[in-house]
Amino acid sequence: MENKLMVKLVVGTEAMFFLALIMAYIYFSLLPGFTSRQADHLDIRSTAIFSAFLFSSSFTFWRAETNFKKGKMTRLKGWLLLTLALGLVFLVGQGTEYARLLKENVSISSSLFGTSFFTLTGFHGLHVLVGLVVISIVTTLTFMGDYDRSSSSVFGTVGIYWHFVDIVWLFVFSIVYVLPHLHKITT
Amino acid sequence: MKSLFYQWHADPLIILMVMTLIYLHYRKSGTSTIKSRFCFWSAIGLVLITTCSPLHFLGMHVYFSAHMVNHVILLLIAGPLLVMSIGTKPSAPMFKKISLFLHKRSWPAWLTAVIIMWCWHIPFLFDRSFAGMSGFTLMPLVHAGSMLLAGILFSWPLVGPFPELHIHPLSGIIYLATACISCSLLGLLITFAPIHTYQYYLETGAAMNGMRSNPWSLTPAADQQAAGLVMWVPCCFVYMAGCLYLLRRWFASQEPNFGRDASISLSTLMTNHE
Amino acid sequence: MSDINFIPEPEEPIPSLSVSNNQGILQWISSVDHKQIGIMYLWLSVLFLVIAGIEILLVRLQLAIPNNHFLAPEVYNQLFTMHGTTMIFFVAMPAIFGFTTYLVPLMIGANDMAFPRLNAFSFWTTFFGGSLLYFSFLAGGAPDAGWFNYAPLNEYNYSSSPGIDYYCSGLLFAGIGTLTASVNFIVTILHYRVLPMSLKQLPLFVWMILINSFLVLAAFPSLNAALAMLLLDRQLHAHFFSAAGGGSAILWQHLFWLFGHPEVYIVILPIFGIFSEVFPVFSRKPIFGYGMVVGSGVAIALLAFGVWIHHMFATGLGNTVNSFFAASSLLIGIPTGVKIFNWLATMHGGAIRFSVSMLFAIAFLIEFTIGGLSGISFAIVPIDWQLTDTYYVVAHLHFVFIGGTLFGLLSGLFYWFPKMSGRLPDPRLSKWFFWLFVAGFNITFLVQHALGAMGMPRRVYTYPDLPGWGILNLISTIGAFLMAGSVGLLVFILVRAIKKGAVASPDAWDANTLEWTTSSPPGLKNFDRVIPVKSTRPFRDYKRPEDADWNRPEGARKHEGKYIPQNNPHGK
Amino acid sequence: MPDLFLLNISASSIFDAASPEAASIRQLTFEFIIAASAVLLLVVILTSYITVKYRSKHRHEDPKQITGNRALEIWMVSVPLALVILFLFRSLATMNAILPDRGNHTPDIIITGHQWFWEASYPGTTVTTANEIHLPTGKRILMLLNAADVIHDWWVPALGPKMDMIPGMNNYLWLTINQPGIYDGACSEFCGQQHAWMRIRVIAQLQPDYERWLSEQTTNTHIPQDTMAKAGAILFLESTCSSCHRLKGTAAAGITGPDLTHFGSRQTMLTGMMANDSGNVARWLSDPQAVKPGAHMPRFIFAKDSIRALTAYLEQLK
Repeated sequence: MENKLMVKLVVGTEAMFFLALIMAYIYFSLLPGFTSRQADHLDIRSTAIFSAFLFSSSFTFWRAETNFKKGKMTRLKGWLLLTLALGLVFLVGQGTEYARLLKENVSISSSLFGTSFFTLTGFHGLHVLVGLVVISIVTTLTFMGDYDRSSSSVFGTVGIYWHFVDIVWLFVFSIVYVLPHLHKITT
Repeated sequence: MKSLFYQWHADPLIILMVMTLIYLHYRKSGTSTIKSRFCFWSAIGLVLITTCSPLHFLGMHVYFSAHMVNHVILLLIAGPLLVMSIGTKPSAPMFKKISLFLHKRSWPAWLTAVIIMWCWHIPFLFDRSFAGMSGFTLMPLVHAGSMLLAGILFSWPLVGPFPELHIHPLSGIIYLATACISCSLLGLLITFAPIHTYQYYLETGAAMNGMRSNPWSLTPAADQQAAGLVMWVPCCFVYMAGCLYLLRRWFASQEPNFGRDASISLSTLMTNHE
Repeated sequence: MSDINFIPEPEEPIPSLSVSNNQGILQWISSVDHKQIGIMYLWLSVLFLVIAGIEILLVRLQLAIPNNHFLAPEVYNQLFTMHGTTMIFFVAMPAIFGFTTYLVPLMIGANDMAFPRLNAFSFWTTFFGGSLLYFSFLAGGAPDAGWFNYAPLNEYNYSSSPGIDYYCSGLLFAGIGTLTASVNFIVTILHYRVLPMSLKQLPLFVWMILINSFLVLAAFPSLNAALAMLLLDRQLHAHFFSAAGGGSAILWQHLFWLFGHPEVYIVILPIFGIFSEVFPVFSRKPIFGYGMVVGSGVAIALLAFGVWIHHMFATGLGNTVNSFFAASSLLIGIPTGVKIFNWLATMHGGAIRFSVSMLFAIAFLIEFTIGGLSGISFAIVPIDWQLTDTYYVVAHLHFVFIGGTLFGLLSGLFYWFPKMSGRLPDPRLSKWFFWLFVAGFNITFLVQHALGAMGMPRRVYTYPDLPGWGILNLISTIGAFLMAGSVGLLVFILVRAIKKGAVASPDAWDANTLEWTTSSPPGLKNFDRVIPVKSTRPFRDYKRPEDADWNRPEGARKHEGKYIPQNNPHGK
Repeated sequence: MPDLFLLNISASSIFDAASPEAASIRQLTFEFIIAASAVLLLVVILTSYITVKYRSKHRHEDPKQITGNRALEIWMVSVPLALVILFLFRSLATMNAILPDRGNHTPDIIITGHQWFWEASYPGTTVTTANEIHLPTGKRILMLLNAADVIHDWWVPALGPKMDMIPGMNNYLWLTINQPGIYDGACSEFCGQQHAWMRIRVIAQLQPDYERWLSEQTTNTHIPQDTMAKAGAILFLESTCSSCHRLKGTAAAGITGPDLTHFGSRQTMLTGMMANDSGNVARWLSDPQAVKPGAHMPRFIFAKDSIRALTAYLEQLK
């Protein structure tokens, strides 16, 4: 219980942090010239695909949690590995997106769009990375048999964080990609 | 140019909605007391004011800020009043079911209300919503109805008809405070958004100089700021008053002492505490 | 009646440590015991208090006479920036967290914090943050843009020395330490209370810490985001705050004050908690309006997020914006005023003992009222337009931070010192300290109200010889040295008391709460058994069973005095 | 006493209101002081009365244990609330009266804050000046305030409200000056190393005097007569002075530093730091960083007579 409450509080304060970043992003995005730049440089299709990987990693982690509760250790290991793989694919996807943008001379110092985009998605990516590190530690410990018998709360707590990272991406993706895209196709 | 006070307007679908509410109130809700009748008729009055009265006209054609006042009234005052008007022990099983569901999980109510509120204020959806408002369309009903629904859902876990199925007052404070944050953010955004973000009132504003009246001679910029601030500051006062009310209710209650197992935690926001 | 023996302890075992086993400094560094960490927080605070005090004495020397050339302007700017930043982040916060870390487990009958190692992490992160901030002096210049560090003055173009980079990273570290500590406090308070203690029976200090911790969790992320953005601006040439690159200078102010205003309450709410312990004990009466004190705490916490714009009334946001925030800012005066009257009513009809702790509490009532009232003048927009950013603000904020926060901390120090050290400070010297400090404080800051009204802006390294300015500044400087002298006396008193003070009894003040039921200082394991908790004053109930709070019906509150004894305990 | 020149100032405190704007704030301030003193007095009296009356005289039995009183609690909330509402309305009314919407008015003067000087230009004329700001009395003036680098703040206490000057933003202030005189003020937002020496001097003149001043200022740079000043003029244009400073009607057209077209007609120099005389000018030219550390004026290694020539030139730019 204590661990879960702790993680919930941490997630709450992290949420406030992302709110500040997202609000700054939205505020700048309302300034003239921002939206067109955004629409020009971002590719919603490829991002949607690697976002799907991140969202499904939430599902796989949830499966891992349920299997742990039922004591099915082999399945637990499988789902954990799958989660790790999906998260990694997302990070690689984001990496390629960054590389493409940098090649197009969009960087954190090139324009206000670059500044806001890289900061917001960068901080999210950092959180995904932290999540992956934690999950890989947990996975390693699982393979070493640390959780075979105990009624550990570790999967529940890590899960809260991992789902949170996903939800943040849901917001980031909607604001950075989907809304401008909708705006473009409706006007 | 007619005086503002003659700008009454009755949308048939809205009238139908109000009729339905009255029907539901008399057929389905619980024991009627003076308090519940008072709540109900105030709520109906507020719904009519926001959808048919000159205030509605002002919000539709002149002032962004008046439009926001309408939103706030529907969401934060009319909605909760309707919930409070149900009275204790309503006969219809629907009420019990809703209460039970929201007692177990109050976050869907929170989320629905917040999503509804935000969606109506996304700039291009906002501008588009006005297109469907004139003439006989579903839009006025969807607009007012969804706000009212959001208000009802949001306040249900706090002031619903079954006191034993309310969420814990301290969880309620977190429930309200987080909603307050979301509301503030929206208000903040509208207040500080560049003037061309919301096109509709700029266009009516341009037309306003010649044709329509601008009774308080607000500039479009001041009007937009006032709109955001209405969503931000008075709204937060409402939420805060709610928090203090819950706190008072908690201090007044004679709940049994409980130890650490049943302590209040954030998790009560997500799930009910045992 | 069965005694309650369940004492909550963290699940993780504490590495074996014994207080008696003296391993010197190593023992302190490796400690995860909440009492030792609390004391380290307090010493950290004293260390930085001395440093920031020396900084401000230099500043006051420079200002003692007009057109002074004692300090170069760049040195002066670094000194006042470091003074402000240090006092807020590395004196006030660690002192509050020191008391909290030390006392919360004791007051709720637990043996340690929920996460002892996280507790140590929080302390050392804060320590590291402070060290990083001060490392800037060696690295080419301390930050020099004021403690609120406005953009674009904080940008590389206008402050190219690395000071502000250290400001950002130092505060980020300290901020992370503060956040983790607050998480720890909340979990401890919600999950580690001794079994029958309900939230309605929490000591008010613990209540205020609970509210405060939520405030920290909501406010600090905004600062962290702003600092991260500023670092990106300075290091990677992002454009958040530079108008030239399309960014917004005013965004920094919003993000900073969205943190900064709640921060003001973050350093005052725990103080309200301390006073809500001190007043009842030294008046031998329960607190007046327990629910109201909690309620006004919650109200202040919520309102804190809705008033930050009043720091920006002069930035040209427009009358519409200013009107709404004038309303919310004026409103926040009410819960604060309520508390003052609550404490007055607590003393009324009591039997007041004038310990040094109580003296500070009584002085606080008046000084804090002055600070609160001058604060209200900033919620009145036109007056704010005249007085903001002048010495009047300097006077106001010191009346709040010293007359409020520091008086509270000193009151708490004299109240809990016997518990922490097992010794009593010399009462005569302590009273000398009290009077000298209060006198020095008032001499320093009362005149600054006048200076502000006479047109002296804040943060100027020198000033022309306008009529009255020289003499008032000189008075202020003399007062500052008086305060510094009295702080020296305080350190002497404390060190002497620790070395050879009279031994204190475990219950030195005939107090009400659980921390006084254990030995002074408490052993490594706080409690072997905890007395039954049935009201907000369990220890008093235990000492005076015939007049126990739980034995008094709720009705006693309404028709006071004529209470009918009943045998059913509270809430059963 | 190097600073005696500053003493010919009419007013510098918020209570010496010299404009209707400042007067209405002063009125509100007085009302606030009265209310605040009453509250403070109440707290002081209650505190002293209670502490004296209820001090324990070696009493061992506990006093009556009262935990609350509903009526008193209601009073505690409602009285402050009433006061607060009163002051809210007073403050909103005053605020809207002294800073109404500017509508379609064009500003009468544009003031730009620089590190560390004030640039003032008068729309509709070609006049640009620095630091000593001339304004007409008896006329409602709209000021446009902005900044070139960091945030500065316009504050002349006797003339009313202050207003931040923020890069990338235009702020406005209404001002009506009652009486001719010199009004002292200062930059009120910390703006870097020399924030202290960013003082304001508003020289309020009767309309005819003001007009005369304005027309004098529209003239081009005074062409020097004596040889020393002539040499100075040549030096000014040939060395890098001209890339930062402007002399109207000459090739010097820099805009980074203050406009020096009529420098000799100003009483003070370096934004109110010292009197404008040849000794100070010479000192400044020979080592700017020693006079005003951090100032953006670079140090030129001038020969002694070059400094004398430049000083002579600048001082005759009336």
